[in-house]
Amino acid sequence: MAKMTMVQALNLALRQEMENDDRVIVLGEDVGVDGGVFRVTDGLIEQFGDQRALDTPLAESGIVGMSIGMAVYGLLPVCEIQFSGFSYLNFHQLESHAARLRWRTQGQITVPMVLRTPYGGGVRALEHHSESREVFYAHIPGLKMVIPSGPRNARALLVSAIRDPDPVIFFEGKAIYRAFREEVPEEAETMPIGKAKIVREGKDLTMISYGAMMRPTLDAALELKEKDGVEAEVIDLLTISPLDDTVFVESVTKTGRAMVIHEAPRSFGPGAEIVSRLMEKAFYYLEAPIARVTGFDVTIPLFSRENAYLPGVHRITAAARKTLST
Amino acid sequence: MARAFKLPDLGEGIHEGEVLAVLVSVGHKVKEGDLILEVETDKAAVEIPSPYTGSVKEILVKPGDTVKVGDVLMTFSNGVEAEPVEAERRMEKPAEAPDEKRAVEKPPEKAKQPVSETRTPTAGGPVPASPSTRRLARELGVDLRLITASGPAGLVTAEDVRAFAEEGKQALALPVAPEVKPSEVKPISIPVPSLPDFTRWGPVERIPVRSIRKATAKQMALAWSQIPHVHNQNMVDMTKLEAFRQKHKPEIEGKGGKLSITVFALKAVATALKTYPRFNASLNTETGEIIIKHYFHIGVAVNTEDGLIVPVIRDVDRKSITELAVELNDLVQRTRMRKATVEEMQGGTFTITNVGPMGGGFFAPIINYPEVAILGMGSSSMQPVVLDKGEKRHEIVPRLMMPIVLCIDHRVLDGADAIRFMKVIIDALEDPDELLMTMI
Amino acid sequence: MVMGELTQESEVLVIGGGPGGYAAAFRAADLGLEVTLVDMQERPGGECLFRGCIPSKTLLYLAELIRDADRAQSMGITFGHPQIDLGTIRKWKQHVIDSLADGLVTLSKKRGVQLIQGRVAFEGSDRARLYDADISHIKFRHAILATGSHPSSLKGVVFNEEGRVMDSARALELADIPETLLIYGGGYIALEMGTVYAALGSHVTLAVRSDRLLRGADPDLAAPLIRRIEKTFDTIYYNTKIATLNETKTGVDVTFDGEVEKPFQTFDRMLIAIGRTPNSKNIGLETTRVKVNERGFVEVNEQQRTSDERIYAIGDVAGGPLLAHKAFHEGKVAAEVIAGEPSAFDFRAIPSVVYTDPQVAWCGLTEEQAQKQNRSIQVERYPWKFSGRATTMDTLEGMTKMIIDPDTKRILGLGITGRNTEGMISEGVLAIEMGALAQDMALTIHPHPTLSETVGEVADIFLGGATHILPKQNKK
Amino acid sequence: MPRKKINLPYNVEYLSVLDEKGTLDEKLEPDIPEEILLNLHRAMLLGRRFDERLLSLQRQGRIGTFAPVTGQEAAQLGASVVLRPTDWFVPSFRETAAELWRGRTMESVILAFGGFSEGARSEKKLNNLPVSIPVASQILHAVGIAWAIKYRQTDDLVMTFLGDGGTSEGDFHEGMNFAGVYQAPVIFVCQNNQWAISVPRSKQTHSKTLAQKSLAYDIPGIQVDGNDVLAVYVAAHEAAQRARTGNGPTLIECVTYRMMMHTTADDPKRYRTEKEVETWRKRDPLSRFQKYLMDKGLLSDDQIEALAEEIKTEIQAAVDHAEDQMKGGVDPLDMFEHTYAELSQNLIDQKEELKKEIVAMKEKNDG
Repeated sequence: MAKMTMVQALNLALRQEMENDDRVIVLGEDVGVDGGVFRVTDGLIEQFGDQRALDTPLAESGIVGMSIGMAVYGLLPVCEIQFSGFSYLNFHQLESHAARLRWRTQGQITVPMVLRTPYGGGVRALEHHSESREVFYAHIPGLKMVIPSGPRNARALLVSAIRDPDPVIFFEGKAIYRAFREEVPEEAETMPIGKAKIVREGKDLTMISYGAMMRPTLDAALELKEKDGVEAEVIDLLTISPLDDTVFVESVTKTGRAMVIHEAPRSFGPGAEIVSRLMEKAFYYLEAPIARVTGFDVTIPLFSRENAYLPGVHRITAAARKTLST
Repeated sequence: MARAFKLPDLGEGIHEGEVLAVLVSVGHKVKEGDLILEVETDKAAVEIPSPYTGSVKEILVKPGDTVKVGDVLMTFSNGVEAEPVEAERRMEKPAEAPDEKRAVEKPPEKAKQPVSETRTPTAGGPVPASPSTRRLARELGVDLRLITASGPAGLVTAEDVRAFAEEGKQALALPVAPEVKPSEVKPISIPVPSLPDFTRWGPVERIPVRSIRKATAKQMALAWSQIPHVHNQNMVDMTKLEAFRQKHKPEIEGKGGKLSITVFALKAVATALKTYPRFNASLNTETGEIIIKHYFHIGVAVNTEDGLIVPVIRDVDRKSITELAVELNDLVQRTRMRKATVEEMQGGTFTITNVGPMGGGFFAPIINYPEVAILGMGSSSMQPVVLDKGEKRHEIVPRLMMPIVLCIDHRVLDGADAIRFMKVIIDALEDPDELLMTMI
Repeated sequence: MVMGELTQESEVLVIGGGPGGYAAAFRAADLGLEVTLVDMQERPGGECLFRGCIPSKTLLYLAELIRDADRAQSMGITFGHPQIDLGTIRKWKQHVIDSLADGLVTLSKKRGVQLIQGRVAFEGSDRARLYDADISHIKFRHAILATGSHPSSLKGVVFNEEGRVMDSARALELADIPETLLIYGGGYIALEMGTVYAALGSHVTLAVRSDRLLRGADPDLAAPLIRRIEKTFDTIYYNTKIATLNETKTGVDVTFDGEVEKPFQTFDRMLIAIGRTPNSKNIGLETTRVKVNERGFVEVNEQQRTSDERIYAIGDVAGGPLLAHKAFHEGKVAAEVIAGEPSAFDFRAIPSVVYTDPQVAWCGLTEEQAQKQNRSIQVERYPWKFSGRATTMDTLEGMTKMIIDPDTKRILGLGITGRNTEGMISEGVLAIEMGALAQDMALTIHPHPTLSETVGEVADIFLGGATHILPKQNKK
Repeated sequence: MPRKKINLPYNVEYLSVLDEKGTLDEKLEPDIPEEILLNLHRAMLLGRRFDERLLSLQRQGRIGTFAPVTGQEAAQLGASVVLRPTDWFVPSFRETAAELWRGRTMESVILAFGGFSEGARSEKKLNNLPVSIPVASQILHAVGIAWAIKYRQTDDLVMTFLGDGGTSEGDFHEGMNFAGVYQAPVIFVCQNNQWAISVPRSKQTHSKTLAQKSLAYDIPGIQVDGNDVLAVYVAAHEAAQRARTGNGPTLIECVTYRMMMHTTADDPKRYRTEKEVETWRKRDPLSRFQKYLMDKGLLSDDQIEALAEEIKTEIQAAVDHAEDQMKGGVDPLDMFEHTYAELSQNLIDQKEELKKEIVAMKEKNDG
């Protein structure tokens, strides 16, 4: 097994799926000759030609609308929206059609497409390049919303997304694109969409997070273990919608304490849904209020202030200690 | 060169000790083996012999000091050889002893001068040895310059290096294997609130918690937090056994023993342990295994002025009442005088604590981690007992009754086991003949 | 990257992909560490592979062929006058470089070493900035500095692509075969390049500041080489400096300051080979705790640690003999220390080889060094005129020299001049590392007839009984 | 630094074959097989009658809101006729007549407008997309399908429809642009019916024609009399040839008129004059086509009479059939179907929740 960054792992997933199935088409702005602005589609045009790694005009709605058409015809388009901050220009295509054609036609016409897009802060970017707006998509019936947290699960989930019969929105954390490397097996590997995962076992507290926030969350768990002897159980959601509540509900019935960490704004964020599920399904096991460590309900500041906005180890451990002492 | 003598690792779980007495003074000539220090550790007072022959250069401790394993206690001079670098490496913290400073500047640590100079042999040159031998020396932390070479024209061989490293180890009585720490599984730790200032309500005195007290505190807190305890009380009719005991007391005393109830209890427990081996076990939470021990070493809680100490009697099952009576008596005496050795404190598989002599009644002892059960005995007293005479005839008679408590680790054992186990003990104690049977 | 600054984390960051750098990277990877190797070139190899050892040895081999073809005449075989096709020579040289460089890329991939092309500058003891790369920062647990060195120049002289004043790298590109070439410097690079150009037909003039060539090697070892050079080169000026230097379209005007009858001369091209300067500037070392000495070399200890606990330095930038094989070993040491192994750069003999004709090779203690340290030694020499093999090859100018400790009889140094000494010297290196006695060498059977016999026989001389030379007492 | 005109070799054609009275310009008469001509006529008549019937059903409250097509039969059918079954048909929401031509059943139309999602089910094998209500958003799907067709190297094509209002949407322009860049085999049929609800064509864009919008993307554009089925046919036929031979997309502007309201929920009197409607009624595509066919001796009044009867019963059958289904009622739990290929646990739970609710209600009503 070779160690890879998330960028390389995603590239491997695309490459292998394209090799296995000529219905897989990668399209978007700069995905061809340039190999994608983050190099995720690097080398695909050389290997598969400009019809499989398709450079499109600069029009998000066009890219997604066209992908819908391709999928309707029977291809498996994987389109890239250069930054999730620009995906609002294609929002109606997702909401009005990608998410609905299966329903509208009573299952006759389906849209097996993937929309890949980088999200999240922490890379000192300009405005519109640091948002974390997964709830927009998670809120739409008919779409699936997936956010990997590292090279290995990113590769496996992207393969699953490409093979999924429904449209999948696939968020890639810019901050972890190249931050660290993991062993990624050469042979194709998949991961079920809609299944959360316990990445660290513990008995004292349940920490629920996903995507780029998994790193500070795990670091915090480590610090809690070292400094306070607290055994936190850490859960990686991996899929935001459909949300798998079985894992964190079961965990909380064991620990009695829970916290949610995400960089999206707090109000109406994923945390709100997670907390509600816990209220519905684990209320009587709770020993303390559920903490939410999230972005604030403001536009994410430009990068001189973004570190204060993004949940960090300190904010997470502080909230954890508060929860533990109630 | 001076040689530092550090507090050696005295075995299982001992990290520090309190210096009771310094038996030598500076300039004092000592031979290897001469006693030089008396140190009280968590488990016992130990007399420490000198590892060297030479004269005492400095004494860095005084009675009352708390010293940690690895701390330098005194240094000896005899100018022959210095201890291997290995020893320096093992320092918990660089102590202030002068030779430690030198150690920090040993070659491997020293910054290189412009290579052209350092790498050409200087007069006398480097110690001749093959690259692999030099690597081995680094692995074992041996300074080649200290080795007497066996090879041609002073060539140091791999064998020379190994031999030297061995001596070094022995000289320092350093453990080859790392010590086994009790697994530190913490419970949900809610930060311990700091204490209020008690002087606000009146005068107070502060006594440092040390050695035995500290050890007991740690051991008990660990046991109590880790082991879900279940207590089973019962009464034993000691009337027959007490008669038996009084009858044989003198002859045992003749043999230098003391025929206490505990002696019989030892025997009874050994029998029960053989019948129900699960009581003679430990739980390994990491591997999720129950470790059953095929030896029966039973600890007996002894109350000393310094606190509670639990010396262990080995192979109780293979010893006669008389032997036990003698051994227990001797062990208790020595323990009270703090003369019992560390080894005699270790390896117990079950513990008996008898508060009877002090007039204790029912009580709930804490299991001696990592054991899984403990037997507590109270003081016997005459009590009215209803005897069943058959044909619905009952009779109230005075009998000598003793309260006993068996505490078990519910992770390993259940109440049912406890009751069966107690049954064996009760039967044995109530019927001396039965007990004697087990001795043959 | 069009937007934002991506940071990558790495257990071991190796800066510089030369022999030291890639040796360190590979060893670290083999020890299970996660390694990122950054170099300004697309492929590993560094100066040695692209602009040093490898290309120069490729050309020196051709020079050797030319000379052998010429020598053959006196032995009865006559080849025509060599036809030199610079284009093909350059292609061949490039082919050699490519095949080796591609090999290194494959080795990196297979080992999971991540190769990044870019320029690195430290921003502290745990992070570095990358320029001209896809990621902008690397956060590292350990860094191995292997940035190497570059050819030194004269005040005010800048080497540029088309210039007629060249450094060794430029000279190896063989832009043309200058009618006249001035080489300034007396080290092995100067001598090797001179040998190449002379063989290709240039008229080579050599100017050197000191009164001798090849300092570092004992004079008696250098002598045969110098005798040869005096034939193949036009002139050699000792104790001579360059006073003025003026590059024109047609040539280089030089005024010499020293033992020169014509102080003002013009040459088609000039090669400056007066040493190398460590690459320790403009890499942000000031943001770390790394100490650099007055000569620009990074200070390290036996474990290649700098004064910054996270940062190690190896190869040229860490000082010592600027040799690839020394860098190899330092690289491995650094990697092993990082992996927690008790390694140290602990060597008794680092071999030096000058690939001229004749070749000069030496290791361990030299006679001169012993004198400086006024250390008592015994020196034995074996002139090759007594060697059967040397005679068959008509290379009688050669000589094998052994430095021995008179008390312990231990071999302290070995020096050889002649043909194929590059292969022979290793026996001396092993002997010294093993702490072998002269007797060990003498009692070791050497194949006959070979040049390596001379190493055994020089030890015999020391013991008083070489087969092909009369014992001392019988002399005079 | 010159400043000069760039001469783009470009112009917008206008085509009309039959005049308002239905008199033919022989030079331009296309050669269409009789059979097709008659089928086309039947489809136009069916479209007209079905529209009328839907309106009456709506007015009686038997179905919900719908968008009438009357007046635009020539525009949408004249174009659709050139399609093969393997071609793709991507409608907007005012192509009912063309949808029927493409194989959609009248029942399904009635069901859809009757509020039954079953009505929107469009059989995959028909290669039709369902109506797309967000204006112009379907155009991009057509381009995507067309790209895929090209990728698969068949000579099929895609025909998509929009209105004059649609040309103001971004998706229209992105679609035209993508199609131009990829030379995708797609035909954009713009039914310029003069009104986007209450906004007249003149306020929709400053351009003289809608066809000229194609100039920006350098694809052929043509304006035709959208009430002249032959003109529409000719333009569509040429466009189809172009697409099938790898020569890319075409924009066809069919100048026509929305004779009825925007939807049955709308009252045109608020924004347009009866007079304007009258002038367009004179240009009715159906009667013009019928005159042409009669002149050619392919059709007689009696035949039209008979055909009308036939169609009437056909429609009645569909209405009865659809209404039976609707009376049958629905199972609300079906709403959970077809959101995803498989129900997530969350949806299973919610479905269960609704089921309990329904049962409870029943018991309440029964008890």
